[in-house]
Amino acid sequence: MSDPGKKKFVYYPGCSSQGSSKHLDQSLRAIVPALGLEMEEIDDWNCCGASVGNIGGGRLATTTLSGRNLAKAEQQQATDVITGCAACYLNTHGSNEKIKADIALRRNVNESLAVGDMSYEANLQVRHACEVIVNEVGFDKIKERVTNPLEGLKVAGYVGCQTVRPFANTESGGNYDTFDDPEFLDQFAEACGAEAVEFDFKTSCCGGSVAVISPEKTLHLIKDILQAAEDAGADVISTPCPLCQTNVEMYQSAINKKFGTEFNIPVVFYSQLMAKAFGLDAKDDAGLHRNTVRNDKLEILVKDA
Amino acid sequence: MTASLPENSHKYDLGFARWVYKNINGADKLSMCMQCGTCSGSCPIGSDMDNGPRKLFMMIRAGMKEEVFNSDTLWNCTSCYRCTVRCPRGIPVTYIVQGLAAKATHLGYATEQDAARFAKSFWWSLTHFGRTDERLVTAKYYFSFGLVKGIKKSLENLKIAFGMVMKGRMHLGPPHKVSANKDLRAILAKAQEIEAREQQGGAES
Amino acid sequence: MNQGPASQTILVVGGGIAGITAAVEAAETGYDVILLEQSPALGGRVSAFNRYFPKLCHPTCGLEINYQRIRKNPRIKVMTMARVVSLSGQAGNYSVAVKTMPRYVNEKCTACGDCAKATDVEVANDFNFGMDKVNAAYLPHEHAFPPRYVIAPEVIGTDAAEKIREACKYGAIDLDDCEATVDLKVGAVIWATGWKPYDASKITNYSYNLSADIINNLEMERLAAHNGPTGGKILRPSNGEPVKRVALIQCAGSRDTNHLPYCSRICCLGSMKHAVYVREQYADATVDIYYIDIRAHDKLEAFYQRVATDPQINFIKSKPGHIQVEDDGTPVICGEDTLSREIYARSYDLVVLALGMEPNALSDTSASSRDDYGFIVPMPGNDAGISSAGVAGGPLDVSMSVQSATAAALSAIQAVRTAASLPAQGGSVNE
Amino acid sequence: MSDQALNPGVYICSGCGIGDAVSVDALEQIASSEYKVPVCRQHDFLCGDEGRALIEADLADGSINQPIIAACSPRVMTDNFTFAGTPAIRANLREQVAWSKPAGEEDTQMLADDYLRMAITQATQTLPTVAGPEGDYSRTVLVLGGGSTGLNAALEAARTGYQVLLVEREEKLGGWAGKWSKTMPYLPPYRDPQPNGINDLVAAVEAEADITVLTGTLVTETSGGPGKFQVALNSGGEPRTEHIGAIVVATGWRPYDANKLGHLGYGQNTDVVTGIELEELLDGPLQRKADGQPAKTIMFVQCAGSRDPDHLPYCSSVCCGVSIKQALQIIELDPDASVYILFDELRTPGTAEEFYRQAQEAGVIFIKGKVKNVSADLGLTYDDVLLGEEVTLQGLDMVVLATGMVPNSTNPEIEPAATGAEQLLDDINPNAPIPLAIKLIDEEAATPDAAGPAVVQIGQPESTQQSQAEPPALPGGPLLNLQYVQGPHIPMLADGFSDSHYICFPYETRRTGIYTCGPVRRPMDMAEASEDAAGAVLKAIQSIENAARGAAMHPRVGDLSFPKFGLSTCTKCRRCTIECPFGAIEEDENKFPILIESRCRRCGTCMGACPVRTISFDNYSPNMVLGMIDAIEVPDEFDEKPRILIFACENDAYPALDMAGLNRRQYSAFVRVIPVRCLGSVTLLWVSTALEKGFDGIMLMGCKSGDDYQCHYVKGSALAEERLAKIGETLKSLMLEEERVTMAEVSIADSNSVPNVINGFVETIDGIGPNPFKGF
Repeated sequence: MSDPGKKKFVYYPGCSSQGSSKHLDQSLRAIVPALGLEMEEIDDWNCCGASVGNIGGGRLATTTLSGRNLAKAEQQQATDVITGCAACYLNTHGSNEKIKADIALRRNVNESLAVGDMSYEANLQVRHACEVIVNEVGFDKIKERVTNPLEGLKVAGYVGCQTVRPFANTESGGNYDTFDDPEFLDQFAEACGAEAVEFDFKTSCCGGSVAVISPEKTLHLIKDILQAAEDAGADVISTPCPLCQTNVEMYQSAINKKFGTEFNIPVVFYSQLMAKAFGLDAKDDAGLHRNTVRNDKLEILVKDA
Repeated sequence: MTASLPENSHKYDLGFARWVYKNINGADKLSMCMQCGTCSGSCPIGSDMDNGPRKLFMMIRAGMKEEVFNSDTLWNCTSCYRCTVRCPRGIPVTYIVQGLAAKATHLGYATEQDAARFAKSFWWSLTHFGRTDERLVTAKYYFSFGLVKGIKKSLENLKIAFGMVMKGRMHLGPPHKVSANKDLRAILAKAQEIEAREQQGGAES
Repeated sequence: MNQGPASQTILVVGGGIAGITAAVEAAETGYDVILLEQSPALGGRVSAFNRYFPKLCHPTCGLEINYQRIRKNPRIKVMTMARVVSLSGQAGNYSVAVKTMPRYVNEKCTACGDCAKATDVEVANDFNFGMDKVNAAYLPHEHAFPPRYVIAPEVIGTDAAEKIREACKYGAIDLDDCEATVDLKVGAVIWATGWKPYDASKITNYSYNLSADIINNLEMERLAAHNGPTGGKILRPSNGEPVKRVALIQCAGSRDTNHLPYCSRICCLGSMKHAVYVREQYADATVDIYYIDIRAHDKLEAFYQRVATDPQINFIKSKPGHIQVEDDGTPVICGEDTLSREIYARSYDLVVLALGMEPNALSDTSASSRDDYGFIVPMPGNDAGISSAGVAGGPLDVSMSVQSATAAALSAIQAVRTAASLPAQGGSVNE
Repeated sequence: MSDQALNPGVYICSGCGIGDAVSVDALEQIASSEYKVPVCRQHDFLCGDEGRALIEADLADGSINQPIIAACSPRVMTDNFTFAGTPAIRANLREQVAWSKPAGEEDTQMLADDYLRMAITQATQTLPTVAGPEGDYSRTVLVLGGGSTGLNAALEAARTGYQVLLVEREEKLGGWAGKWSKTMPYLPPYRDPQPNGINDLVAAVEAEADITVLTGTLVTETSGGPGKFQVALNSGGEPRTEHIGAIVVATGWRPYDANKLGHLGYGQNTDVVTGIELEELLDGPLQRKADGQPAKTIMFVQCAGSRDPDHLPYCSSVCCGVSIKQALQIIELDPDASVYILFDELRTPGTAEEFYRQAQEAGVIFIKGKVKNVSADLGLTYDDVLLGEEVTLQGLDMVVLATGMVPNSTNPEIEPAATGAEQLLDDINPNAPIPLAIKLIDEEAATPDAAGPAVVQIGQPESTQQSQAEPPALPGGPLLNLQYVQGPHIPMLADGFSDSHYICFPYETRRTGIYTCGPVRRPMDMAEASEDAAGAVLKAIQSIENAARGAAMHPRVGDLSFPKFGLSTCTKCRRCTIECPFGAIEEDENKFPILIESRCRRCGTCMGACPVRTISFDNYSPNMVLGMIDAIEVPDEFDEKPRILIFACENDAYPALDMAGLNRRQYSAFVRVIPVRCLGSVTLLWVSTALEKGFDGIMLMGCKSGDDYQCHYVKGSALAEERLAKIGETLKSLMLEEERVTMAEVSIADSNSVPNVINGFVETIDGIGPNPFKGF
């Protein structure tokens, strides 16, 4: 494990940080320093293009979106770009690796950036917050930091797709876990003193952007995830992914309507749980007041300190 | 920005396949497909797809251009990347499917596809503000179906939207902007220009 | 020509079917052989197979013949629980350091079994891949050669060990037995180090670790074998019930750039054999074989053609995406049938992963050139005294391994003859 | 020591529970008083140093010369109980008495007593074996076939220090490879076609002093045996005879006749070519044969003739790799050519998978489907199974048929021989059906005529008959024209490939000293064939060395005994000649059998075949076994102690019985087991004598017979079955029930079930009641 002191982490919050996933942004900004890592935000960052940017604007334009953010980060003397959003990671990391590997692409990106007097030298690492926490911090450090263990809380660790696929098990992705059966999220929960329940749907898909565009096609996917969590006796579902968090949380009522179920399982970010376990403020740091689906277990979390 | 497509004279005329290999991100690996079915079998909504990636790839080899670009498989990808990480031949299936969807849009296929509409609204927000305003993107997407449908759709999701607003997770007021917004738009325009230029060249060669 | 007189002894490393064959063929041609095996008994992988394709005959049958050949041939010296730690020199003059592991039972053992009666301490049964247990003092299996007991290291130092020692009337128990290193001088070396199954837990989407009813092809051999954990009855490991629906998944690891890029050659035929095992025991069972291409090369096609006529054995051209495990442990195979375009999710009583073959690692001093996968390959200019036999040189079936072992014996003989500059055999002999 | 009088000594071990199960003193009594054996000793650890020292001392001071060990099974401790190179006679009191019968019971003691009696009798009937090789043994290896396989064989033999005679029917060495340039890669990175190196190989052979090359030469006659083959040759019209030690046959293959593939357009359009024909077109960018225009779109059709019951039932194995190689060569010469490979199952086993990937990277399009036909204008119609539609491809410039391999197990260029052609037709059939689970009657409801349990079989007997009716190998002239009573051909299997016990012992054939390799044995590529050549050469050399020592080849390696014929009583019935699995017995001018010793594998099938027990080995003979049978005490019927005699194959059934004992599985103490070299060596005389002596039942235990035979002497158990079928009459004439004599298929893996087989038979016999001949 290399010394974080040598690294300068620049933070890319992504668009959802200003909307649906404020609580991810909030909690990350709280726990990352608490875990002993410095990070500063990329100045005037732009959207990464998400999963449909390619369709909307084409491949080079989408790559260039990341190119611009990376160029900015380079200007801030970053060594590593860190992001908590799966889609942002996917695009920014993916683009970064392609720009590194493909000279022609790099030339084109820089030709485009030149219009804004920018260029990217392609010497940054783009890393997912979870990978950084696993590889740079480690589970023991998390345990050490816990002052308010989340005893008795049963957590279903729902990793989702893009946090681990296609990069988690690759060299450039930091080789920090497997594609189908990742354990880091459960280990996070355990480190926080909670109980990680046996949950086989860790990496099954919530429907991603298709869930936003045509929910009717994907509600059953989310239903299966909720069902598995309920069967496992989970109090809350924990996830690292903004879109997963929104989809699994927001569609519960629609699912209950369509399938006659009665799901009411809060979906929180792992970082919210960590913030709480680190004894930070439930509202200002953990942002636990922002979760729409609530049960008493969640309320207990919010209250006790 | 449409790269000219080769016309294929007969089944398995490789003109189209070679065009795809060249013009779709990751498709240079497509020739490695051995039709094992792992991709389609791993897809979370594979049963909703008319062809699924595996058969789509065979159709590309067979030069079935129209069928490929009109296939709903392009629009049902949830980007879960299971196919990509499991492909025994290392083919970036997700990228190729998305690339094909992008091409289909630019080539004027599938204008009625929900995902195409959404992508359009998304890109609109992006090029206007440099960031995605979930509220505006969704609204624009809904209304792309026409006023009536739009209102209907937004009402369907009013409950969700309201919940978000209450929890301060839907931004109200003027959208967040990239300050160097103009530059960004110019940069993107340039990028699209370059891409168009290269594909024209690509198609000729 | 080089230091010391050339040795005409041939060292065969690995006592599986390839090593055994190389050893007996060389010895029966008139050369001295040392046969090295790292486990307590010869026979290697095939001794744990129930039967061979395509004849469905028992490996022990051929092994019995080979063991008799070894018993009767004074030219062959067998060393078990031994492996090569270093090798140096050149054809005619290799010095090989061999490390021997303690068996705690010496050559006085008569296999009478009194030691096993002395304790009820049990350990995992390696021969059955841990699917059952054996007494801490055990004979590796009923056909073990040499037929000599082993004491599990786990009990050494416990009073169980003492009881075992006291129980032996023949002074065959040696609890002070320990690791030792022997130096051998040999003229040629044949690597017959064989293979291991690919690690199923690396194929996370096939959930090998998540259900007792998902087993691998080697475990299936034990399950079907009369001296296996179930006495030869193919039963669900989870609940001991008979099986009705069985799935055999090909290319579990093989032909996959995420795992083993090459084809392991034997799995298709092995699985067809497994299908026959099931159908021989269950008139009403159905077997689904999931495959990419059925690779029944050369004459073995006939076996495929025969198996394919069984209406209850289905060949499904599909590499499954993943296996879901239901709460009761039932495996559900999910994938696409590439011929019908059906997206299926089918539950089974038993799923067998046809794991590919991975070459066993060699000590770096093996003085052999290996390809990216670890198979020993005859690169031009290789040391003439070193050769490989069987799967150490590539994924082969038994017949081909025997073929390559016989060829390896010849090249070893050539090497020692050349090194010792023996005269050409005359055109004729008068005796 | 052969002239020395037999001087046995009995050594009884009381260890391993034997002493607890039976009275060793009683046994000693039998030896000393009943049989008057002068030296008789007991020990509680006979296989230990001290125990063996006893025996060695007695041998040393000459007080004995034939030790009889009454202890464990002859299968174990063989080395401990081998003295002066000769394994001692053994009585199996451990595995088959102490470990499988209740201790201290009368029946157990009687069993042990009988086994000791049998062993002593066996000893008195055993003569020391002496090697009997006489005359001039050749060490020259004849290699037949000058293609890549044969060239490698010749070189390997020469490099091992043996003289080689390489015979090729064509004027030029090199075979198919000589006409071509490249081969599939067999070295890392397994990616690109490699030069096949055939010219260097030919040069190396021609430069080798120990190799004599005869091209344009045919073998006209072969007689003799290993070390003493007499091979007559016709070398360009001029006859010559050679003295040969062993023969390696590498006659290779020929392409399947494409004229039989009319439906694939062959012969209708000049641009439908075979893969063979394509090889000659690959020296430049591919051109259409019709008009010389560049061929831009080329379709390879796999399995053209192979894997097709109407043509070749087997997979020719190399075609996928060869088509990939040719596709890559075409693309290398013309990068924008469109090359397709239409396959049913793509077979690139092992590291050849890399070669497949290489072709995909190069842009070769692989299409899974079954071809229907190719029209005269090159319209190719097939089922595109992955698109799920029938496709007709137009605009092809060339269609390449990947035709299969036909083994040259005969020489199609010469006249079929008068005799022996039947070997091409009705030999062992690898396509025979596999028996499956026994279906219960109610499950058979579907089929009305279901009467009782029926063994279900899979595999198509009909199509099997077809492939038998017209075997893939066209009957031609014999390769070696063997002057064997059993015919001129090297035995071959029904699929046309030469005989080989093709799993454990691929080089075992029914013609000792003659080893086939390369595609005549099994479809294989050049790399595999060159390795196969080395293997065959090793066996050839082995047979030369063993012949010179007068020792047997596999599986009774080193056995110096051989069958001797008492011609005075021989009736010239020819059974031994016909039934010998190895064709080792010929006839002299008076039609008396003569043994070609170095062909003999010592199985004793001749002994079992002989109706007048005139054939015997020094250490295995009808009289020896009759003596052993006679030594067994048969109580009279009032004792209610039936006696059952079992003849058990020493390689499968006998080990299974030992392992049953090892697992302490109990079975009836009424049985007496005599291990036999092979059921083929069991003469009916033993059976009838035993019946006359009052044995109540007799069982033959041997391995599986038939097409998936497991007999190491090929047809031992099949022969025993045949002979046993004949005994029905004898039994009737003796007024005995047929059930008293039976045969059981017991494999070496039956250690769990063999006790039930035995106990079941004992019950049957109980049911029938005692043999009336008792006490006569």
